[in-house]
Amino acid sequence: MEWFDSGWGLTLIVFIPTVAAAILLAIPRSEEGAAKMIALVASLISFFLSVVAIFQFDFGRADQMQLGTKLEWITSINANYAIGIDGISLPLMVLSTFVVVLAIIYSWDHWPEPHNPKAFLILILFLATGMAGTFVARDLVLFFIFFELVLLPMYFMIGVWGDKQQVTLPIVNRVVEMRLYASIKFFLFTLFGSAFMLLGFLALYFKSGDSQLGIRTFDIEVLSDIATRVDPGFLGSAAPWIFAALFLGFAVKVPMWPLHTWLPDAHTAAPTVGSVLLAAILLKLGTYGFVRISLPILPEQSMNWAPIIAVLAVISIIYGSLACLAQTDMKRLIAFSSVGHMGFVMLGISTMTTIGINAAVIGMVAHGIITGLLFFVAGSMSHRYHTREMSRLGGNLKLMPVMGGILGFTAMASLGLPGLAGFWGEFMALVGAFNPLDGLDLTLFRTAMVIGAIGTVLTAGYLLWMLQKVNLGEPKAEWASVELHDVERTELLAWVPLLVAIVALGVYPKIVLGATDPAVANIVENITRAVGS
Amino acid sequence: MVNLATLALSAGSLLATAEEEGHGVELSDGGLLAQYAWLMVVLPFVAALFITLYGKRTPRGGAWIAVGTVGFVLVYGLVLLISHWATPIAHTENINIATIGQFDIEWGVVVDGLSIMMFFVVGAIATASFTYAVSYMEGDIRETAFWASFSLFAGAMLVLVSAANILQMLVGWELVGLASYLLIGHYWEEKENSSAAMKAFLVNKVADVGLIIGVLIPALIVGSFRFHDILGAAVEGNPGLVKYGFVIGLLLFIGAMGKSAQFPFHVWLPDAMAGPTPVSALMHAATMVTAGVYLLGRMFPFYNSVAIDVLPIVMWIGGITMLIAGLLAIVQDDIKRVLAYSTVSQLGYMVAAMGAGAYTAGLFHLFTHAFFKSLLFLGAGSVIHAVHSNNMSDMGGLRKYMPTTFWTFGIGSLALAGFPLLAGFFSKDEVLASLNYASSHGTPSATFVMWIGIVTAFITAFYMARAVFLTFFGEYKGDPAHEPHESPRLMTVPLQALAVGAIVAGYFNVPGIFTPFTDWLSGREFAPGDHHAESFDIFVLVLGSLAGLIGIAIGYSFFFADGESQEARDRRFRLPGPIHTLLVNKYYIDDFYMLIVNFIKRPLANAANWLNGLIDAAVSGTGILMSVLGKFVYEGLDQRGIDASINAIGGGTGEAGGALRYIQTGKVQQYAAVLFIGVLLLAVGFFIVTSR
Amino acid sequence: MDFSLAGNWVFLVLAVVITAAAMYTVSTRNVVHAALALVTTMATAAAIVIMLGGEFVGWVIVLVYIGAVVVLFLFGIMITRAQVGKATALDHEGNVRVMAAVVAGLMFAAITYGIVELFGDAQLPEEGVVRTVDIADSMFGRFVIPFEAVSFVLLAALIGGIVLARRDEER
Amino acid sequence: MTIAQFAILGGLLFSVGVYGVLVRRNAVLVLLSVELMMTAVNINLVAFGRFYDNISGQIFSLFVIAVAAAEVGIGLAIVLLIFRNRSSANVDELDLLRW
Repeated sequence: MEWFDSGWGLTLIVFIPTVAAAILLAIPRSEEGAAKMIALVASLISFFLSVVAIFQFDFGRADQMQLGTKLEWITSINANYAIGIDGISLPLMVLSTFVVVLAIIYSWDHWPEPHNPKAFLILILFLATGMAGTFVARDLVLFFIFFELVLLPMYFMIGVWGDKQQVTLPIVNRVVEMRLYASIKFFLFTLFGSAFMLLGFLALYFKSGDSQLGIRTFDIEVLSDIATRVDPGFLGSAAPWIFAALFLGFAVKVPMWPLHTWLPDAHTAAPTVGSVLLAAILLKLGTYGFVRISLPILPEQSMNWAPIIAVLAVISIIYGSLACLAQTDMKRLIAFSSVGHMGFVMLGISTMTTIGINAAVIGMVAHGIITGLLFFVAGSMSHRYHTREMSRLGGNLKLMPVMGGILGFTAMASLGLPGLAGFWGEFMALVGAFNPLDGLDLTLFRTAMVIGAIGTVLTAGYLLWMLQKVNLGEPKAEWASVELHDVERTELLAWVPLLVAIVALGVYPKIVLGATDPAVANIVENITRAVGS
Repeated sequence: MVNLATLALSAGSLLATAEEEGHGVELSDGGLLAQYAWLMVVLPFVAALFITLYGKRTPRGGAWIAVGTVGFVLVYGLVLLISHWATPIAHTENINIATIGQFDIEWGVVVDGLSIMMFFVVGAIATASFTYAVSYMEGDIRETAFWASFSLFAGAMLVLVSAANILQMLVGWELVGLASYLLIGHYWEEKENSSAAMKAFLVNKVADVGLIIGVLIPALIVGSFRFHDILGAAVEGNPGLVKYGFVIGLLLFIGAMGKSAQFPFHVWLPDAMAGPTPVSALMHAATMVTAGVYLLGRMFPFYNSVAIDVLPIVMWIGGITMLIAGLLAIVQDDIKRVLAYSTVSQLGYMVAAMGAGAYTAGLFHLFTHAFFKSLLFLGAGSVIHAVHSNNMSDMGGLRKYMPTTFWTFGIGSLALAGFPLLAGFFSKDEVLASLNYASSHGTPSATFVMWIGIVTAFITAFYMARAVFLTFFGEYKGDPAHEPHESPRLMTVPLQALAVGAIVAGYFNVPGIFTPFTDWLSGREFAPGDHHAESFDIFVLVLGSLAGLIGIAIGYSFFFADGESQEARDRRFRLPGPIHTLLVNKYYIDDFYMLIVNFIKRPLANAANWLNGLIDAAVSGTGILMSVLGKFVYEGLDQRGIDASINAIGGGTGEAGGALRYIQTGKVQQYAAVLFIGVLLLAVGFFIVTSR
Repeated sequence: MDFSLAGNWVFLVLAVVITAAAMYTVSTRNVVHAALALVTTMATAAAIVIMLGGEFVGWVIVLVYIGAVVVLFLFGIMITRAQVGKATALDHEGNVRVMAAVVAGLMFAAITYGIVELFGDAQLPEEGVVRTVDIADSMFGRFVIPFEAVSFVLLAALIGGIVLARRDEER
Repeated sequence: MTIAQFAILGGLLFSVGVYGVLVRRNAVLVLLSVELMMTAVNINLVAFGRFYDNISGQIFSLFVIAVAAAEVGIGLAIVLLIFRNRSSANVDELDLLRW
């Protein structure tokens, strides 16, 4: 498999969806069957190749970039087409191709209004490229392009296929369509962050030229090498500003309190598949950025900022949980729960320890599959009930036993039940917070750990509350005459793999940790060296 | 017994392959038998999964599959126990499931005296209640779901018991919580039931905060999650553990208080009655509430070495719990509630014994209690099944209709009341004796707890007498159209089997005469060198037995009345809440014994009840506060604060766009003109820049 | 300019002609005259190119522009039924014309300033005739890919032109 | 001969073309003015090619001619289409792109 290892494999994984999107463009709009088939096959090939990548991946060297290549691209600014995966990006890349396949299967006969599967599929495929691309990019310019590439399809997905409900904005008192409001909010927030992120990247580029290495570069590994080995002080007094710029870019995507307010609206307004992809992959781009870029390139600044990140993470956890308790809309509740869960991921990252960062990565993967599934189920339920108001639902387990069962199971996974996927991320983040990297404030992190642990109680509280409202009790009278059919075949086809993944990851977390641990250890080692010297 | 032991000896020597020197007791690795102990843990999960997927297509919703599974656990546990009796086994199997830095995360099965005893108890009680449930749950609306969750319940407890590392124990711990949530909320159509399930889960979750932190601190200090390493380090006096010993011990105990329903976390247990009765039997005897005591037992070498200062707290909590729960049991009308409070009270005994450093006594009480408490619950279930009511005011005179249930229930009650020569007598005596011993060996305050224990023994006997007399004696007061009848054989056979257990279980630890139980428990790594009485402590023996007998006698004289006056009392029993208690007190004033009884009942029980309500109110108050806070955070901060500023920015952008759109004339030539002007400006700018 | 050179005299003549023709092109009220003035402009431009040594290019200009493009324009003029002869509404009103003149004038000024600043009196090399063979070598060697690309552009234009201009008889 | 004289002539021609583009209403005449600008560019390309003794200048002017031909073809086709639909070839009446 020489060709695969030399970068072609990853390139195909990333760009096959784009090629499929281009083919779809040429197909008439009326040929829905063909369009669906092409999209499915393309996503399956991409997923299959990423499975092949698992087998080609040398887990013994998981701390190094593998299966990649580096080709000259824009020589004038020394930006390269540099791709590759290590133990951290491998699980996330596989997750992204996996979720895309499921999203396409699910959409098979769930088309949100205004229909038009061709355009919808093209957007999904572009998203697929952007998501996988972000995880394989080793060059800041390439990373940025892929990072931004996901923005537009998601914007259109929310704006065109989103919720048409009219909402009144508080204070401003304007009545707008939910989807327009949400999509614009999403776009503005993310773009706001990205602008700063780009500034940060450029600053890194120019500063790297002044370092002892003497070459301006966008290469992540080279930059990290400069920061940790060659010339740790190369950023000088600009370092805090650069970190702040990157922080803004990533924190919006995560999202961290108080930059999170786009998330509930975007999730609520987005069509089901949009919410799923948003929750499962898009949020991970931010946290991945922290692990891949901020920590290795700016270790010392990460140290300085870690307490702030930890505090914000803890606020996210508590705040997200409390906000959940005030929701009446099911999808919105799940959306707010993401704020809390991503808070655990950020808490893990802020500890800067092997355990904490491993917790973050497995937390990302687990949150991706669990919350993805929750959104799938919530979407299917609102598709049937035509409402997401929890006060009108109830007795779902009686009306649709299988659907209710899956919802219950997933909620349990989401509240961090041991033996299921969500547990490891939460627990290990707390473990990490008890003993953060040497030099970080012990008292602060231990307080954060205690508050985080209390957060798990609140998490359990709102999820059980939701289950009680939605799943349990007697069904309301209004549904007596409504025909509600239980889970359909395509839904089951899309959900069962996620269910299996939740259990598998819970029972045998080595699936993820086996790959991440060496890579994380490498990062932490570099940080320790840089901070120590 | 002797024959059995010899038999076991030969079986054990066949299986044992290697011998190992450890802590004075010869420990073998148990051979194949121990290596395959994981089967016991895995099978219930397989059964649960199978029933979930295919239960609907299996006869009786897969009931017999579930029964078979726990039957296997019982048999396997029994064989293990016998071979352990012959040659003590201490064996651990570990599978690595992840490595993070220097940490190994593993699944493991530990097979030693402590876990084997629990395997046997769980297997025995589960088999009895599963078999019973086959009949009890017949025709239930969700039989399949019930059997799947029930198997999961047993499996989760086995994960906890078999845990070779503290993390796996946490996993089992939470899984038990999940299964109990599913089972308590089995009849979730009623909001009350689903709320009870939620309450159980959440109260436990609160306590689990302590557990989670208590788990991760020692693991970080020692660098391993394994009990072997943590306990080893504790025994050797690892300086980190010495420093944090008190905190860790306290935190772990907070977790244990949640599961084992210790004051002030006991509030969930009475509400947990919402589930089907076999669930209560299993939960109260073997699978859920014993987890906390088991945790203390498992970690006992740790407490005994580096966290010794925590033990008095443990003891006092146990003492408080046994008393207040016992008092509460007196005023209950619901027969299951009486039993539930009695469970809390008995758990208090176990915990108090642990706190007094009597590892064996605490676990021995767990062992005997498992038999008679499950017997009592199943008996109560049989009664409820017959009269279709939980309330004792609807019962009465049932001994004529259901003789088997009556005599088995009676044995159970006597055993619980500590009637001489039944199981509870031996174990309760050992708990009290160990408290007495502790009072003269370093913990003077144990004297108080011992007296509390004696008083509670009296209370226990009293309320059990009340329950028995109200239920089985006097006139039948239920629905006359519906004559009660004895339960089917599938339900009475487990009752009889458990009754035998409730009689003989106590003889496994007769001080100084026959003490296999002590030997079982000391057959483990780092066996705690706790005190074992060489003979009966005559002082507490007499006092404890007398307390029980007087309790029964008072109960008899009070509740074994003729039909008329009892009926008159029952009319007031039906009244709700505190009024009920008040009225009951008023009515019984003229009786001489009543004076004493009322003294106990009115001020003390009310205070306990009031405290109970206070804690309840605090829990729900916190819930309301949280939701108010949540509303405030969401509506106040989120929507009005942060969001509004964002909206303002967005609005501003929109206004600017509205103003600027007028330059979009659509006229190509104007665009071209602008283009050329732009080029010009650029050129001029370029000149200016370059000319410098 | 050094008027001792004959070339410069020729240039001067050509420059005057081309300027006049171009101005007439953009200012005449007769559409057909505008097209014919363009022919003159093109022819003069071809002459200037040949004078610069671009023999092949010059003849291409003559062939393509005068032979094809202008003819196409005339077709266009005919088909859109623009008034042959004088028309009043061909241009915008006065103020637009003034604006346009200002823009154009400024542009010219800027270009002139730039060229004078940058090149001043720099002389052209004496020998400058490029042989057609050299162009061919270059075109089919180094520039073959752009050449192919342009052929695609032309093909696309061809098809596009037909698709756009065709009348659908069915409808 | 200096390079400046040819370049300035090109600039003059270009500016005249710009004037034409801005001032003409008839679409055909606008296109015609665009051709003027292209010619100016061609002259400059050839002149600079000579100046730097580089054949690329001429090659590029050939490309410009080719593209110009294509542009005229398509441009006129579009004008034709517009004329058919609106019976007018005046650019200022085409403001569908207006806000």
